[in-house]
Parts: sequence; C-alpha cells; structure tokens
Amino acid sequence: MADVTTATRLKKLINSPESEVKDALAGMAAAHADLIRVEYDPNVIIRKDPPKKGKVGLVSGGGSGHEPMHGGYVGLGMLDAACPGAVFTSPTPDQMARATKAVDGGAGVLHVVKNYTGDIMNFEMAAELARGEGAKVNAVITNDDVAVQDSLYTAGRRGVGVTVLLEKVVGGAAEAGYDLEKATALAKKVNANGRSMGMALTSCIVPAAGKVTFEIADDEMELGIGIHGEPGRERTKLRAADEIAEILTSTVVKDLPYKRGDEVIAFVNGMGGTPLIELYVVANAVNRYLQKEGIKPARWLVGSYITSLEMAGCSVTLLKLDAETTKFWDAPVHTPALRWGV
Amino acid sequence: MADVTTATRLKKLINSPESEVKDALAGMAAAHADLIRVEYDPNVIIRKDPPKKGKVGLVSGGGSGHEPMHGGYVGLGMLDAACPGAVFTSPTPDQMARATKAVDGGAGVLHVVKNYTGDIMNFEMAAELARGEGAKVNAVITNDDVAVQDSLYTAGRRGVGVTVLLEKVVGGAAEAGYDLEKATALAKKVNANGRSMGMALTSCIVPAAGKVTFEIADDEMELGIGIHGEPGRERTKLRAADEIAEILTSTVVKDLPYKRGDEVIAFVNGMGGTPLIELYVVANAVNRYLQKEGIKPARWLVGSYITSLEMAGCSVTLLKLDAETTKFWDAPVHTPALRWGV
Amino acid sequence: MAVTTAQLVDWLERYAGVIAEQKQYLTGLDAAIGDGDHGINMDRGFQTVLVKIEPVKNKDAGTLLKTTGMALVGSVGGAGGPLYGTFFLRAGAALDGKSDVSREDLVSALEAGLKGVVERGKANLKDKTMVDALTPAIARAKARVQEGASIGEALSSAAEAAETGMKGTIPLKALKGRASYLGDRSIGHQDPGATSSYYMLRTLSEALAEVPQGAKTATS
Amino acid sequence: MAVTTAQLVDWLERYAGVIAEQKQYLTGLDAAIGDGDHGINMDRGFQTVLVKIEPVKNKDAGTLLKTTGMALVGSVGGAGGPLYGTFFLRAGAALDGKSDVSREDLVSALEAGLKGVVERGKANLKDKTMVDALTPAIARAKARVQEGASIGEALSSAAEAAETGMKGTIPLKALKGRASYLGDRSIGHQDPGATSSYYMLRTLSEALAEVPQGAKTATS
Ligand SMILES: Nc1ncnc2c1ncn2[C@@H]1O[C@H](COP(=O)(O)OP(=O)(O)O)[C@@H](O)[C@H]1O
Ligand SMILES: Nc1ncnc2c1ncn2[C@@H]1O[C@H](COP(=O)(O)OP(=O)(O)O)[C@@H](O)[C@H]1O
Ligand SMILES: [Mg+2]
Ligand SMILES: [Mg+2]
Ligand SMILES: [Mg+2]
Ligand SMILES: [Mg+2]
Repeated sequence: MADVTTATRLKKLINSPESEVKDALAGMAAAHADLIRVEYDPNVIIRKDPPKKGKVGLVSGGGSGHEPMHGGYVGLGMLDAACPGAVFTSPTPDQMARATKAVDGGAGVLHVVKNYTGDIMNFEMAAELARGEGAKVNAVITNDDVAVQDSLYTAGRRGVGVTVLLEKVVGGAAEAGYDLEKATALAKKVNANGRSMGMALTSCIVPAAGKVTFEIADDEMELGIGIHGEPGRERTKLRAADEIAEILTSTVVKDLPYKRGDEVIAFVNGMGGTPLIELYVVANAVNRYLQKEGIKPARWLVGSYITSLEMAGCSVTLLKLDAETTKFWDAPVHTPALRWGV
Repeated sequence: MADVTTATRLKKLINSPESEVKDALAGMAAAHADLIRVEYDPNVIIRKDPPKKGKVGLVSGGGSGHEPMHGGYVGLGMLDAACPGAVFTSPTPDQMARATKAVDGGAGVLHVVKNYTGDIMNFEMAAELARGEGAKVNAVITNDDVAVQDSLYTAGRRGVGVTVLLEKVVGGAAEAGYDLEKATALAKKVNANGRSMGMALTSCIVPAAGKVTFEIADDEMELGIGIHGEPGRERTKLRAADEIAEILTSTVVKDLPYKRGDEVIAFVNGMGGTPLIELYVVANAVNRYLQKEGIKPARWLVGSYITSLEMAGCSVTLLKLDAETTKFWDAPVHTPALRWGV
Repeated sequence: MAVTTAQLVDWLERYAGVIAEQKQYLTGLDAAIGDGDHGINMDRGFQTVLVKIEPVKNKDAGTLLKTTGMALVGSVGGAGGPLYGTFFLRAGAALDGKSDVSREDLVSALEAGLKGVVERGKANLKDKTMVDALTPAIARAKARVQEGASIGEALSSAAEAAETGMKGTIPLKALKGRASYLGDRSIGHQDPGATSSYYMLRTLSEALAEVPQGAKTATS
Repeated sequence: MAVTTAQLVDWLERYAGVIAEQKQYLTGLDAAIGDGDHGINMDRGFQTVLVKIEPVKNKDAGTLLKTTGMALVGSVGGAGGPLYGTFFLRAGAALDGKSDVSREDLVSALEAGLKGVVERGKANLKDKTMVDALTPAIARAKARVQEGASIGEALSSAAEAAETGMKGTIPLKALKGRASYLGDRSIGHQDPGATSSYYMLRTLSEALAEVPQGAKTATS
C-alpha cells in the first residue's frame, strides 16, 4: 500500500492509510481517558469503569470511518465495548471475542450487529468462540435502511442510523438491570420500530483505496446511499434541501408506516463532510413534514453520529417511541459522543 | 443572487443562499425547543429559561457558517443569547441590541466579541444603543489566533477557538453569580491564557458567492487559515497529520509560551468538512507533543465546535488552566452543542 | 441650483445599480485579501436601502440619508455595514431638515460622513481602506467648491480623486480590516472598500452632472 | 505423486502475489457493486498469511492450511475474511496430520472448504458470489480426478471452470453480500469474490502443474 501514501498524499489528516485506525484509537484513548481504555491487537475500546457484576454487557463494532460510531458510544449507559475494524471493513472475530470476554459480568453479552454479510459472519464466528468458552451471547441485527429492498432471499436491509439509537436505549436498559433476554427483546423492538434513509452529495475516499469510491457529477446526488458509499436507490439531479428532506422522510414514514399520533425520535444525521448549519436546514424540513403528517418528534438528535469519512450528505432516521423506549433514551449516558443526565 | 441558486445548484443541503440562515434557525428552534427560542428580524437565539434576575447576561454573535458556534452554546451555564449574521458576516447592531435587552437581568450584559473589524464595530454600535437605553454593557474581545502577527498598528489577531472555551468558562461563572466586573475580568484572563492556530486542506464555499473562497492545489494546504477561509501564514505542500499537528501545537505553545508543568485544556477542532476519525489522529499527535514538553492536557475537547462551513482542516487551541478556570470549565452546561453535569 | 432630494434618490439608485452590477467583482477583490463577501454584503444592503427609502423619497435630504444609513447598519453587517452606515447617518444628520442642499451643505455632509467613518474604524490614510478613496475625494470636492466650481464639476473631480485613491491602495500593505491578517501578502491587491467608495463618488457625480448650475466658473 | 506441503506453500505464495498484483483491480470491481475494499482486504490478509505460515512451512498440510485460515479470519474482516478463512480452516481440518496429500485428499479438502463457505455465507448458486466460481471448479476437479486425471490436469481444468463461473456472474443480479443492495444495478458487473476465487484456483493449478504424475491416464 506504500504506493498510495508516498506517491500522492491524500487530502486527509492522517499519517498513512495503514496507521489511521490505530492513530485515531490512541487519540481517543488520550482524549477520553476518563471514560474508556483502548487495547490493541486485537483492537478493542472498553469502558473504563468496569461494569458491575451482573450487568448485561453490550458490545458492538464495525468498520472504522463511521466515527463517533461505535467507539464514541462506549461508556455509562451505552456500550461496554466496541470493536473497530479497518476502514469500512468489519472487524475480525478475535476482536469481538476479546471484547465479549472483557465485559462479561456473568449476565451474558449482547452483540449489536449491523446487517452486513461481513459483520454478521464475523460476529457469528466470535459468538461461537465466546460460547465455546462458556459465555452467554445473544445478537441483535439492525436493518433499518429503507433504501434497500427487503427480501427473504437477499442479504436484506443495511443497518444504519437506528444502530446508534438502539445502543443508547438498550444501553440504558442494561445499566438499569435488564437481563439478557429482556435486553435482547428490547433491542429487537427498537430495531423493528426504526427506519432510516440517507443520501450523498459527494463520495468519500477510503484511504487505502486512495480515490473516490464513486464518481458523481457536480449536479447530481445519490439517493439511498449506504454508509460505505455503496450506491443507493437512484442517481438524480441535485434538489433543494426541503425536497431532499421530504423524499427521505416520506419514504421512511411510509415504510413502517409511522402514523398520525405516533411519537418519534427524529434523528438528522450528517455523513461526515456536511456542516451542522446544513443539518439544521434539513431538520427544519423534516420537522415541517412530520408536523403535517401529525407525527410528533418528541426527541431530536441532530449531528454527525454515524458517518462515512468525509462524505457530504445526510440521513433521516425515525424511531417510534413507547414508554419503555423513551425512558431509556432519556436515561443518563456518559460516553465520548453522547452525554446527558450526568 | 438568483443567478447562483438557479444557474448551478450548489453541493449543499440548502434551499437558497438567501434562506439558509433562517432555515437553519428554524431547524434549531425545532430540535432544541427545550433549550432555546429563536426570534427573527432581527435574528436572535435566546435561552428558553429566562435567566434569574441578577445574573450577568452573556451575549455573543458573529457570522453564520461556524456552527455550532454561537447558537449551539446558548443555554444553562454558557450564553444567554447569540446573534447569527449572514454567512461569514458580522451580525448587525439591532440584533445585539435586542439580545442585550432580552437577557439583561439588571446585572449588566457582557458581549463576547471575536476580533474582526466588522464584529467590533457592530457590537460597539449595539453597546451604544443598549447603553442609551440604560443597560450596563461590557465587551471582551477574543484574539487568540497566533497565525496573525500582533501589532498595535493593525487590526491585530483574529478571535477563534478560545472564544468557545471562554463562553463556557465565563458562562459557568455568570451562572454561579459573578458580577459584571468579575465576569469581564475572568473573560479577559481566559482570552489572555488561550492561543490557537488552524489549517485547511480545502476551501469552503460561501453560498452567496457560489464558488470556492480560495483555490488550493491537490497537494497543498494552507497553514494559519482563518475561520472565514482568509488566507493564512503560508501555503505549503501537504504533510502527515503528525507533522501538521506538531507545527500547529508548537507554534501555539511557543507563543504564550506554555511551560513545563502547565495544565491546559487541549482543544482539537474540526473545520466542518473533516471527519472525527481524523481529528482523533491529530489529537494523538497533539497529546504526544504536549507530553514531550511536559505540558499536561488536563481537559480535552475534540470535535467540530467552531467551523467554516464545509472546509476540511483543523485547529489546535490551548487554554492554560488555573483553579478558577478549571472550576467553571467543569461546571454544568446544557446547550445544544455542549452538555455535561446535567 | 441646489441639490434636491430627488437627485440624491437618483444617486442612491444609481449606486445600488452599480453595486448590483459589480457584486461579483467586489466580492472577488475581497476574496483575494479578505473573506469574499464585500459585494454580497453591499448588495444586500443597497437592495434594503431601495426598499427602505421608498416612503421617505419626498422627505428632506437629511431624512433620506439617515434612512439610508439605518438601512445599511441593519442589513449589511461586517465592516462595511457600520462604516457605510455611519457615513450616511452622519451625512444625513448634517443635512437635517434640508430639502434644498447647497454645494457647501453637500460637501459638509460628505465631510461629516467621512469623519464618522474614521471615528468608527480608526483607519489612517494608507492603511489600505475605503478611507484612502474617500479622503482625497472629499478634500478635492471641498477645494473645487471653494474655488467656485459647480457641484457637478466638483463631484466629477472628486470621483477622479477617489479613483486615484482606490488605485493607490494596490501597492499598500493593509493595516486595518481583514486584509491586515495577510501582512505583506496583501500588497498588490486593490482594496474592495476603496473600490465601493469610488463607485459611491462616481454615481454621486453622475447623479449631479445634470444639476442646473448657478454661478459658472472656470474649469481647469 | 502426492502433493507436498511445499507445493501448497508455493500455492499460497503465488496466490498472495497475484492478490497483491490485482489489488487495485479487485478493489475496482468491488467499488462498482460493493464498497471498494475487496482487494485491500485480501491483500492485507495474504500479507499476514505469508508471515504466519513461516513457522509451519515444514509441518503437515493440515496445519499449513489451518494456519492460513486463522490468519485470514484474524486479519481480513468484511465478508471475505470469514469466507476465505472458513474455506482454509475446513480444508485444513480435512488434511489434518497429512504431509503427503493424494489427489483424492486434495479434492476432498477443497470440497470441505466450499461446504464451509456455503454454511457460513448461505449463498446459493447464481447469487453472484464466490460460490459461483468455486462450485463448478471443485466439481470439475473432482470429476477429472475420478476420471483418473493427474491433479495438475484436474486443477487446470478446475481453474478454467472457475474462470467460466466468474464470468458467469456478470449477467447475474446479486442476491447476497453488499452487491445485493443494488438490486438490478448489480447486473453487468463481475463479482469481486468470484474473481479472487478464480485466482485461488488458478494459482493452485500453477503450483501443481509440475507435480510428478503417478498413474497416467487419458486426458480428454
Ligand atoms: N478599520 C477600518 N476603517 C475603514 N475601513 C475599513 C476598516 N476595516 C475595513 N475597512 C474596509 O472594509 C472593507 C471590507 O468590507 P466587508 O468585506 O464588507 O467587511 P468584512 O471585512 O467584515 O467582511 C475593506 O475593503 C476596507 O475598505
Ligand atoms: N453470503 C455470501 N456467501 C458467499 N460469498 C459472499 C457472500 N457475501 C459476499 N460474498 C462474497 O464476498 C465478496 C465481497 O468481499 P469483501 O469486499 O471482502 O467484503 P465486504 O462486502 O464486507 O466489503 C463478494 O464479491 C462475494 O463474492
Ligand atoms: Mg468492506
Ligand atoms: Mg465578512
Ligand atoms: Mg469581507
Ligand atoms: Mg467489499
């Protein structure tokens, strides 16, 4: 891979494609020494304060390049450990096995896995390893991306924005003492009640690849983009933010469907290269659409929480609330990227 | 300006350059209805819970395009009001006058002004207006950007990253009951103890201009960039993140200078288009440099907190801590963009 | 003989037109040594002026110019807003209640405006700001009027001086405003504010060119 | 007559070489219908394999292939890691303790590997995955060996079948893996995993081409 680093340096704040993930982990360890500790080879981010005995452990992981997901969500009331893979590449089973072992307080461990073939298979292998050592391990698969056609015969929908909300809600419940079965059931419910759709204005550049993942013209956008820059539903002409927000939100709303009177968390997410001012422009249009449909955005999250390197674009996630979900969304959380109530 | 919007739509999530600021304000109002309320014409973001009588009011403002600064810092323990101007353009005196009036609880109001000719003059006119109506108004000017040569005969240094830290620290003090003179003195101390320097990999695009503010080659970066894309100290070849971080940090350290044994807040800021993973790569190098110099990063802030639209790049800010500064940095804060202890 | 409010309205409309026309050019000048918004800001301001002066077009010159100043202060922002706003507020204050404005009145008003700009911005000559265009221009207008020139002639001369002052900013190193951050890198660029100030004088001279002239004097 | 561990090492080294050479190409195929990392992932994996097999080059074939599988599982990630990792782990398990590997042993090992891939990934034929290259290739190798072909001949034939299978993925609509998100837009592109599987068979056939052949039979 030396060809990439030496020949043309990328317009990125990195030292080399090979060292990016470890350098960033070391930066996280320095900046959040009060919350997390980082182990290397295999790479794992683990909660600093060891979870109390008897608490269900919550472990997630996935490719790097989606920061703050997942490492930024390790801490009180959310994840107990996160496993960062290479950029946009599922981590390997040894990472998840180590994380599982480190956070197993005897009450079992729940794996939060985004629905990608690689993530599923690697987490499965890790679970087999961990179970082989006597751990109780459940897994929940998030698959909230309405841009992808759902089907029994395909890999199904991708896991995207709902993953963040699920980690918060189930993390709150685990902190409150939910056992493995109850935590698993809650996780499945949250996934079932959540839907997302994203879009991109520009491509990202995987450092090791050294060039844009997809070409896109100056007057085009990609609707239904995946968080790895996977092509989406449709390549169309650029439109106004209000129209884009309406396309995303209405597609999400109609999919579940969300109904008049529903209360939701409205989550407007930036893809990494989009500035916050634009996310608020989108939030405004999302809000208008929801008001019109009689859906109540009882909670909001606006910011870049599940990203795709420097890709410009946004996604809209809705999660239907009920008393249990709201309670654990509102519960205290203290992680590098989300914090309230403490 | 119709030429820009209709001819070529920008790769931005906006409806039009003219409506961007108001659309974003409406989005903020929707997403943070528990914390802020927004008034239009003149545009002001005001704390939802009216500050208690007798509390010094803290007002800041500046051009839009730097989100979350300043509107994202309105709330408990930080600003009482913020005045968003047009993108990269100082707000107008009627905005600051309205904000001042709205948050004056009888104990006077402190204006936090970044050192730009426009900001200074507009805030001065606002202060004249407010004083004309009987308000007590002080102003503190932030000028922490070491990239600019300091001199009595020039406009002096720009106000950048320290502004965010100052708003937090002085906001905490005002919440704790500091009077106007004590709050002003603390603000001046914080400014005096803070230094910053930034760099850019890419330019931003001011929507109304419709094109990049500056041209920069694929293998170049701008060192000492201003937060409006003003040219910096030097245009150089791209370097590794570690080298860039060392240039920024060493320049900052030598300027005050920060000395062996000093405790600091280390603030690694993203310019808007740089993903978080890269900021952690930079944080790692900043940490290594500080450790080597015997300077202790007792607190960290890593993220995009004072931005320049979609510009890619970062800045490094250090603020020397003493007991008073640390106490109010750690004090509870509850705003759209910063929250802890509550 | 005297300058009428209608002529000053004509001035403001001409100036607004030139600003709109030169918006990209001014913004380009500002991008080189500032933040690339001077044309955008001034255009936003003068579009507001056009709306705000509508109800006072028949009022006295002082009211017209103060309204213009308020509109600029409330809509331009940046450095341009307080500076041009103060210019018009002070010039308007100098013409308070006057509907027929004599040559001397107009020159005094321009002087008052400039004094306001200097008080507000604290720029010295050669700092590479609008002051470098305004100062020689208004001095020239005053001198020509004192020599007995018509207001049209005096302003035409003033516009020439403004243009010279504007071009004179090119070799200067900026000491005030955003361009000062550049230090030596500001040398070789024309100051955007000096440029918009030149347009201000030029459009004023155009608006007054057809003023029926009173005492005719030798032009030199 | 029998395949030696040294020949299998030669295979792995050849395969690692081709992967390194074709890294950009594989990544490009994956960018079109996936996330553009297949070549990068496989290269990271096989560079690790080269290091990890160093101490077991003199061990039995089973140990060599299981070590390869573990190295892949622990370094590739994504879909490729568990799939190729499982392939080599299972193939290695089938050759446990064997240093001289017969034609039949090798074919059984390949079959066991493929079975592992299908169990792990649950792909059916025509889902547009590596299974579309592996399945016909290994079936062909088995048939040729049953017909009495040398292992070199059988594998050469298998590599041809893999190539055909690989090309056969082009018109297919992806039903598994990341490409399935594209639906109809996946049609017309060659599957990256099928391509890397073809390389695997081709390098195996190259490594075994010089195997001294035992019973000579008619080649058809
Ligand atoms: N202190 C000052 N005194 C007089 N004119 C100034 C001063 N500072 C800046 N200017 C003028 O303002 C112009 C820039 O205006 P503008 O671009 O609208 O404001 P900003 O710099 O806030 O973006 C400069 O070209 C210069 O002529
Ligand atoms: N369920 C599956 N069964 C078999 N092979 C699969 C499956 N899913 C994906 N693949 C193969 O994996 C390849 C992609 O591998 P790779 O790019 O390394 O992983 P990822 O998709 O996680 O980025 C595809 O081209 C396909 O051949
Ligand atoms: Mg991948
Ligand atoms: Mg400006
Ligand atoms: Mg400007
Ligand atoms: Mg891939």
